[in-house]
Formats: sequence, C-alpha cells, structure tokens
Amino acid sequence: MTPEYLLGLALLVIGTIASAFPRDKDYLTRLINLEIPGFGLLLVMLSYDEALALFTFAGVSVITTFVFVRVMEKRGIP
Amino acid sequence: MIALAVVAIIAALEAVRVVAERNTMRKLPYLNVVSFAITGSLMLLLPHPLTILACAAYFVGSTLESNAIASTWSGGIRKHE
Amino acid sequence: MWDPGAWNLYSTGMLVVLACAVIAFLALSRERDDLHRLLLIDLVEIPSLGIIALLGTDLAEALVLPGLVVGIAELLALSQIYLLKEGLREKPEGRLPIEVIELGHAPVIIAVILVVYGIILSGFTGGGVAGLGLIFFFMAKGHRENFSLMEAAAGVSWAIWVASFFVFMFLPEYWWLAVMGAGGGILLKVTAKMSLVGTMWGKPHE
Amino acid sequence: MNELYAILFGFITLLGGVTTAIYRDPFDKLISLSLLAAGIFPFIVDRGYVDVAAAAALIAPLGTIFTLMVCRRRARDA
Repeated sequence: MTPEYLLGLALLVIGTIASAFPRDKDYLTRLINLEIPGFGLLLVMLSYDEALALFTFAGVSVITTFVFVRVMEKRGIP
Repeated sequence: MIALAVVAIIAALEAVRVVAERNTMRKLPYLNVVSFAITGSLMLLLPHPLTILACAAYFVGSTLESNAIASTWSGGIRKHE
Repeated sequence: MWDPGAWNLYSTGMLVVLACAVIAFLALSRERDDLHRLLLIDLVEIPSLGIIALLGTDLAEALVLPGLVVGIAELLALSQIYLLKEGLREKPEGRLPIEVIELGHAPVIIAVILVVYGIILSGFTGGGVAGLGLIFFFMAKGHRENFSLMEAAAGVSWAIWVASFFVFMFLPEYWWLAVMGAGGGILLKVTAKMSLVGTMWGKPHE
Repeated sequence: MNELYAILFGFITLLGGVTTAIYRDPFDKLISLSLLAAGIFPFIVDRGYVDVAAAAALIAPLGTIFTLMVCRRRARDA
C-alpha cells in the first residue's frame, strides 16, 4: 500500500472526469485538464518502478501538448 | 529530521495560501515559496551529491515556469508596430 | 466465484483504471467536434497505458514504450489530417513574447542540457528527450531550416540500424556494438523527426 | 517515506489536482498545475530516481510554456 499508488489512482480519476466533462467546454480547458491524469499515470508507473517508461511518458506527453498547441494556434480559439 | 518536517509543513501551508488567494498575480509569490520549500525538502530527503543536480534543475525549472506565467499574464513584450 | 482475497491492491487499481477508460470512451462517443475528439483520444490513451503499467513487470515497461510510440505517431498523423480537412494552411506566428524566453539564454541552456541528456540515454527515450529540447529551441529562437541535413540524418540512422541488424544476424559475438548502433540510430531518427515538428512552427520563409 | 511527509506532500498534490480541475481561469489552472508538479517531486526523489526527477523538473515547465502560447492568443483576442 504505497502512497504513490493511491495518489496516482486518485489523480487518474479526478483528471479523467475533469477532462471528459469539463466545466467550460473549450479546447484550452481540456488541454490543461489532460495533464492531471498524465501526472497520475506518472505516479502509478513510479510505484511499480518503471523508470524508463516514466521518462518516455514525460517526454511524449509534452510533445503531445506541443502538437495540440500547434493545431489550436492554426485554428484560432473559437 | 526536524528540519524536513518544518520545511514540509511550510510547503503545505503555503500551498493552502496559494489556493486561498483569489488574485492570480498574488498567487505567484506563494507558489515561489512552495517551490523553494520543495527544493529544500528534496535535498533533505536524500542527502546525496546527485540530488544537488535534481534540486538545481527543479529550482531553475519552477522559477522559469512562474516567470513565464507572470510575463504572459502581464501581456508579454510590447511590440513596436 | 467471488473471492475476497482476490481484491488486493492490483485488482482494485485495475478496476479504477478500467472505470476511467469507460468514462473516457463515454465522453468520446458523445462528442461531435473533431478537435475535441482528438483531445479525448489522447485522454483514452492514458488509462489504456495505465492498464498496461499495472502489470508491473519488465513486460509492462516493454509494452508501454511501443504504446507511446504508436500514440505519438497516430496523434501527429491525425492532427495533420485534421489541418488538411479544415483547410488551415497559414503558419502561426512564431516566437514567444515572454521575456525570460526571448531575451535570456534560458532556451539555449535548457535545449543543450536536454539534448546532451538525451544522447546519454539513447534509444527512443533519448530521442524523445533530445527532440523535445530541439523543438523548444526552434520554437523559441526561430530557425533557418536545412532540410537536406535532416534527410541525411534520417538516412544515416537507417544505415546504422540496418548495419547493426546485420551484426546481430552474422556476428552475434559483437552484440554490444549492435545494441549501441541500434540505440544511436533510433536516437538520431526520432530526434530528426521531432525537430521537424518544431520547424513547422514560425513564419513561412519564402 | 515517513507517514507525515507522505501525508503533507500528498496533500499538496491532491490540492493541486482538485483545484486544477475546478478553476476556470487558465492562468489559475496553470498555477495549480505547477503546485501539483511540486507535490510529485518528493515522491520521485524518495524512490531514489534522482535522474528522472532532474529530467522531469526540466521537462514539466516546457509543457506549461507551450500551453501559455494558447493563453496569450486568447488574452490578446479578448
């Protein structure tokens, strides 16, 4: 019963709900809320000692953010 | 041991103050205090030479982050056009 | 049969993560807007990776990495398709108007640290980290792109990869060399591709 | 990790996660997100992954900076 594991699951649930049904339904809110389950998954991976996966996930999630920001900048915020 | 407890309690209290503050700009000093406290607790948690590196990275990263937030909030650099 | 002993930490976590995946799929099925759907696809990916991560062995680590590779490739392709479908062609204005980014040396230092660190890590992980540093640098400081150099890098990485494959096949006693070659090849390839993403930012240069 | 520290840092993490989910202003959300990240690093270091912590500490602000570009766009339009 490690604290990392419980915290990670809690963040995963909070983030998923917040991102699936956000309060203001616009792109920016969803993009920022998407980072919460990311951190939750990071903690779950940490509690299972998967260091390499953790590393890669941290890098890839920021690249994902960049791709979304690029699309949003091209589209313009409605 | 007592030092770590003090630093961690300070971090938690200032985190509450960040949340309790309504003004966006006034949140940032409290956020800085939190990141200073976290930097200190990182060093006290694992006294090892490599931890200094992690502390420095976290310090630089969090300062850059709050600077970027503050700079964007105030409108960024004025463009002459 | 229901067995109370089976409800250990692992099963509970699996149930929670599956519930998250169901919530994400529910939101995805009710969403109509395309960009929102793209964001929700990314949300679905996270609990799915969590299910794999809960296996908790080296197998999980070996399965998470391809999942991430496929995820980022899929996202790049889908976002490009979305942009083409909507007919959005103009490039966004480059450069961040943030003082710490534009006036200071922070982007250079952070990019250099990340690239050096990525080279030490090697493999896909190192490629991702180094590519991230290059993206940040290109985005913050602008770029004079030299696409032929990147094509050359991709070609060289291909060649290193095939060569190390042949070393694995015909000279198995030099396996260490082959592993290093393959890791370096992937590093070069992923870094080149990721920095290409960074150069898509900024004003058109013609 | 001692229970006291687990509770304190877990409290910071959860506070950051919940407030990121419920705030509406994007800048408030980003500040809460950096609070969430601040709560996570002691857990990473406590497991002994100092290298992961160093890399994650440099990577996490990049995500925020990328997200700020969309915020800037919206602030200028409004």
